[in-house]
Amino acid sequence: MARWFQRQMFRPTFTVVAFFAVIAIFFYGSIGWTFLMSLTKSSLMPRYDFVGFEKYADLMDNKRWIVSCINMVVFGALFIVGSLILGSILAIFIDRGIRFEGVFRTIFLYPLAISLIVTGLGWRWLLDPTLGIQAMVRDMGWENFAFDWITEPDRAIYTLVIASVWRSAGLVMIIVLAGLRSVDGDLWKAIRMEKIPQWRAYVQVIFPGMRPVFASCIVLLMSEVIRGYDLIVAMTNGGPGISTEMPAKFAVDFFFSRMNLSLASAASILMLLLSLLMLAPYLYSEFRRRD
Amino acid sequence: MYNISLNKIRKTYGDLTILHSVEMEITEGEFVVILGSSGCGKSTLLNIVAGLDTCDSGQILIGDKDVTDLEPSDRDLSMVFQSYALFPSMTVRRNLSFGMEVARVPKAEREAKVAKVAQLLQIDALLDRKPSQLSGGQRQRVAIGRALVRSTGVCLFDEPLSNLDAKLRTETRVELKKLHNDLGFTMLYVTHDQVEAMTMADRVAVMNKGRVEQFAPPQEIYEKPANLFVASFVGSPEINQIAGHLSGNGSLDIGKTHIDLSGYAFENGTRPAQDAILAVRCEDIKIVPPAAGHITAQLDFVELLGADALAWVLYHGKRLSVRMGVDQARALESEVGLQFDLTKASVFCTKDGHRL
Amino acid sequence: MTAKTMLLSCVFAATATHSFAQVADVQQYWTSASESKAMNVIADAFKAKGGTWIDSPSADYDSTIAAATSRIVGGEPPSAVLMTPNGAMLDLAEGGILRSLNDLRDAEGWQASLAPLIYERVTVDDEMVALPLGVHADNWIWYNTAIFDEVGIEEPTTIDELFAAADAIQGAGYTAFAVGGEPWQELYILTDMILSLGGPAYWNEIMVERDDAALQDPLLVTAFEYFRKVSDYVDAGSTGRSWNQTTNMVITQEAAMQFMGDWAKGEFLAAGQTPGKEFGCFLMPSDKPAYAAVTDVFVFPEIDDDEQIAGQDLLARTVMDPEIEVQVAAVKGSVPARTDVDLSGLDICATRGAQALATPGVAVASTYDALPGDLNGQLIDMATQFWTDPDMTAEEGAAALRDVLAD
Amino acid sequence: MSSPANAAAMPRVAVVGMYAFLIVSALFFLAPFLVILINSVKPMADIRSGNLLTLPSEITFEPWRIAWSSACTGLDCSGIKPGLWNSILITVPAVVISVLTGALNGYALAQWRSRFADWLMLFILIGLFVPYQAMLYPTVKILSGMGIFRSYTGIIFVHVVYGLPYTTLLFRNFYVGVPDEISRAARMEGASFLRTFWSVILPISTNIIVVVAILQFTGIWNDYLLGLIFAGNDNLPMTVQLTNIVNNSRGAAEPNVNMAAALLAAIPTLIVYFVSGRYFVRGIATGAVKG
Repeated sequence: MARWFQRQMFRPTFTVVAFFAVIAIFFYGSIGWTFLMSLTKSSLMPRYDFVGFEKYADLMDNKRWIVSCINMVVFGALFIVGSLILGSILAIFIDRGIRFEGVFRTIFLYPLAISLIVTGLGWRWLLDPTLGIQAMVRDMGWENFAFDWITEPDRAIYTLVIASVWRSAGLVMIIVLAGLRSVDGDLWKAIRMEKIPQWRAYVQVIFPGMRPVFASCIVLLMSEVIRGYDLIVAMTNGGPGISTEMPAKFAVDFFFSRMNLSLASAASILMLLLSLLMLAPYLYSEFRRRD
Repeated sequence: MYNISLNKIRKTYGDLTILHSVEMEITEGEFVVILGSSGCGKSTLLNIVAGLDTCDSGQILIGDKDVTDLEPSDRDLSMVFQSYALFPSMTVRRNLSFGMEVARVPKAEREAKVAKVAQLLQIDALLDRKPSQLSGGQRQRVAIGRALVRSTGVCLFDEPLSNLDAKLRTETRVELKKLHNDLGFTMLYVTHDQVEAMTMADRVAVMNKGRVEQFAPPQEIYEKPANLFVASFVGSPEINQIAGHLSGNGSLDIGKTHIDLSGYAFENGTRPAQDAILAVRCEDIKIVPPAAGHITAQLDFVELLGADALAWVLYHGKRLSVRMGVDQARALESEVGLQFDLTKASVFCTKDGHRL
Repeated sequence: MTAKTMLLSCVFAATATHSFAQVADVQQYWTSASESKAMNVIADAFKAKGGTWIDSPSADYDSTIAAATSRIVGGEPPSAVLMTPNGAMLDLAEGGILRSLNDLRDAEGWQASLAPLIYERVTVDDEMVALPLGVHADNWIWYNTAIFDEVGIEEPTTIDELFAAADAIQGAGYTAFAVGGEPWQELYILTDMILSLGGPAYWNEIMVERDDAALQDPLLVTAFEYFRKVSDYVDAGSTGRSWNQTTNMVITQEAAMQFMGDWAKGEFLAAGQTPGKEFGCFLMPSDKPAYAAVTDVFVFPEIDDDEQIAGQDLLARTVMDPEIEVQVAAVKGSVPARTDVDLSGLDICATRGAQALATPGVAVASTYDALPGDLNGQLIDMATQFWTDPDMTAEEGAAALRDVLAD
Repeated sequence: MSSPANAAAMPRVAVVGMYAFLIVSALFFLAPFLVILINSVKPMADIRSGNLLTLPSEITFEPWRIAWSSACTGLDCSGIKPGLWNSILITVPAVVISVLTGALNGYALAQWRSRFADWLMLFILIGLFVPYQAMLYPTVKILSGMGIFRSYTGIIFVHVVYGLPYTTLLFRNFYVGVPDEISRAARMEGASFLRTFWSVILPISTNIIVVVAILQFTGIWNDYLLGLIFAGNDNLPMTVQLTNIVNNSRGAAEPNVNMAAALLAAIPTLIVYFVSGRYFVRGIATGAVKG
């Protein structure tokens, strides 16, 4: 026994077990409790009067929830693709040894530093047709210029995409930049010898070799999509109508201001399942790679 | 006492067996090289000896003490890694003394030992540098120094020279051997490079697929390989192989050609009729006029190597190599006879490759 | 000091001789300048009476509820929580989490001095569980007097006059109705129409009793038609605009009118305007006038710390002090919940409100106060859906409303 | 980075195009910041007149003064000043502990050889997707059971635990790239797992530590809800005051003060970005993203 203990001093097992316990208790304890709550009809305070899966059925009948989920998929796809593209392009340019690299890098990164409550307001003003860009352009003489997406139920979600890409592209840029800088120099020499056009080199040679880098980006961005809340509240608060509602906002609203703990819990559980579903391709490739 | 004995070491990962019951007896002060290609299990075996990996069954004795369940640091051994594994954040001095620091050796003693080893390896001037400020060769020395500083008596090496360029490798090889002679440590050295094995080892263990194929002094490994694997693994160019049927009258039949093997010393003196392979090193073949030798072959091409030359000939579609003087190689005809020195040749069973 | 308050002070002095310090940890969200001033009126009086006030402010109702319920769950409840007498309060009361104030009520005679509607709102199963700090109404219309004068119109007294006025204003080149883009603002417009058409009695049938027959009334379809009609007068920047930016349009003479609760008054005051002068106010015009009350209350969670219980007692008496009620109302722009107080210090809008609240049968609970659970939220969802989807007919709107409210 | 391998001579047009794109992107990234900055130095009269994108008629630092020391945040009207020290007191230790635990856990996971290792990674990865609002009540329960609900210890603990999946993943991905031989060498020298971590591994993790520290600093500094609920009255962070200023729903709004308050609150994070942006890039470049 003493020897076993002594040997464990040299192994990570104790540490792994300790952290596992913390994560199990806090995260999975919470998931378990949330699941329990989703089976009750708790309103504001937790109550333990179980009604089975009634709340899940309610959720499926709730138009706002359905819209939220659809929005999340649309938003998520555009946001992830947009952030990856813009972030990659910026990374490519910065990687070319441009002047003022530090200045540009800082500009592209700072959105991460400022509270979303306020940057959301800044964006809302910019996009407000009577106050922001549209008004400014019209004042300059283009009377017919229109940029009023934020006021249109069908397009408001794109404004969220714009602001979210604005916030996350810098992070993608940094991560991709890091990937680019670890590309083997000989590969570039070979590309130049073969006279492959630069854009094709990136699209067909360099980026495919950086798959794990992009996978990391996608996972990080996905967790933003699933948990995205602050920016929506600050920019559109779900509107116009319910056209920019998202599941996380749905859950938070129903936890507190709507006093529907059970429904919010059901929503949280479904969000988790949804995120597992979104993660599945990544996990699949990850597990397969290891085997 | 620092002899090492490995008893029936077995290791599996899932369905994959890495080591099949490996046995080895290493006497004190011996320099043993474990030779094998990647994936043969040699590094796993070394890690098991070091205590960095566990075995599923078996027993490791160091100096007659059972260390199978002991931590590496309790096994009285030290190790040099392939990538050197110097602690990047520490100076050379601290790299050397860290182990003693952990073991709470008094400071004065630590310094004395570090100084001694540094002098031995001529790295005194580097003591206050960080590993990133050292060249590859210097790092190598520091890594060896770290292993020596605790002066245990058993030293393990995991391909320590593979990251050096050819010139440095040759130099370090010589130094290591000298160090071994001076210190008299027991050394267990893993490599895939047969030159290192041949030049440094007292004994070489050739490993293949988790088994020790042969454990013998290097010259014996080269001259009397225990099986076809060892024969073809050791030596460059690869040993020439001629497949045929061993008939009861002691000749190897290749179609209509019969090679008389009476000059060959069979193991146990017996030679049952069976399919067999005659293996001959390139330097044990003499060029003779066509039809005058054991076989006749077509010249394919000639490689001039400076000191000598290799002639590549085709025999029944197979390429054989013959070593000879440069002048002789230049004068070769397109058809040549080959005469084998059968006293130095080997004959293996085609079925399982064992030496006949 | 009146004789009565002197007497009360003696009572307080007596309580103060208890060995307990009186501590109140108050979870509240009055953080803007005027709100803060109002809360300070209460806090100063509380401290003057020997209490120790621990302030636990947060930004809005949601985070206050989140913090308060977390604290209750965690076994460290605040002594008092600022909220409204809505479903959340009902839920807390039914959970046995709120202290009953019946002892204080009976000792102080609070039932008689409160407006009946308000007393009804703060009482659950005959237990008084909350105390009102002040009353707002959400069916006010605020207007720019300069525009009214320029166009030559008076405060409308019927719903048709309202739209006639709006047409005249549009004709003069102003935005008639300033509407913001927050969904709850949209719901207010709808409920204004329902209140105007149906009056208090009908309101209570559909919102409080949620009577099926009343919900079938074609009146609702008309209300939705009017609701839709308002959108014809709205400017392009409406979406997402906060209510106070919207109020700003009236202040700056960009728009003539805004449907908004009386907290909007604070914006006009902050811009240096005076009620009755640069801006005016009237309750949603109707032949059956109504006052849709939104009440601010303190609830007092059950607590077992003697100092905090004493603090709750003291805070309760402070809040219900008539003078404090008037002062809070004056600072915050609300109306006192007590009907037995001196209204002479209030401005013209507050006076109108106080009169409406005191008139029997006029005051009703707004949707926010009246509806249990998240029904108010569902109404907001429904209203904003209708508002932003021009293809939805008034009949469909009425049906959607019925779906939310019908049991 | 002086001369990247891919720095093939670009046609002049392409160079101009590249800089044009970078400058346009920089404007896109700066726009909301400029809106916030400009409006933070405008008098209310300018803002009431609806010109949010125009330059101020006069520059006034009054909003900054109000935001710093006299805006109402509850009973008190002393701006965001009182919370600054609390924010520092919470953020600094929380970041330090968070980095240490994340590193230890990440290292343990990278070292842990077991067929459950991948499943454990998945287990932790899912933690990234749990909406933290759903964890509030269970966390409250656990912390109150531990006797640290609404306390200084409590808020730091919550930040560390909630950040654990994120920090663990970043560190683990970094440590997977650190040659295993270093750990083995330390073990040969007799160093225990913790000793190896502390003396050998941690000192070579500077870059990834900078990355994680910056991300955690930003997250913890900008946190509002956790601070409100778990910090207790004496330790409320600055964001509570900021949000109380920005988000009061029914008071008279003063956007210029809001903007100034937001910028004031963002100064520490901005400083952190400016100072360590260089390391940030390097840190990510050395492997935070592998895997």
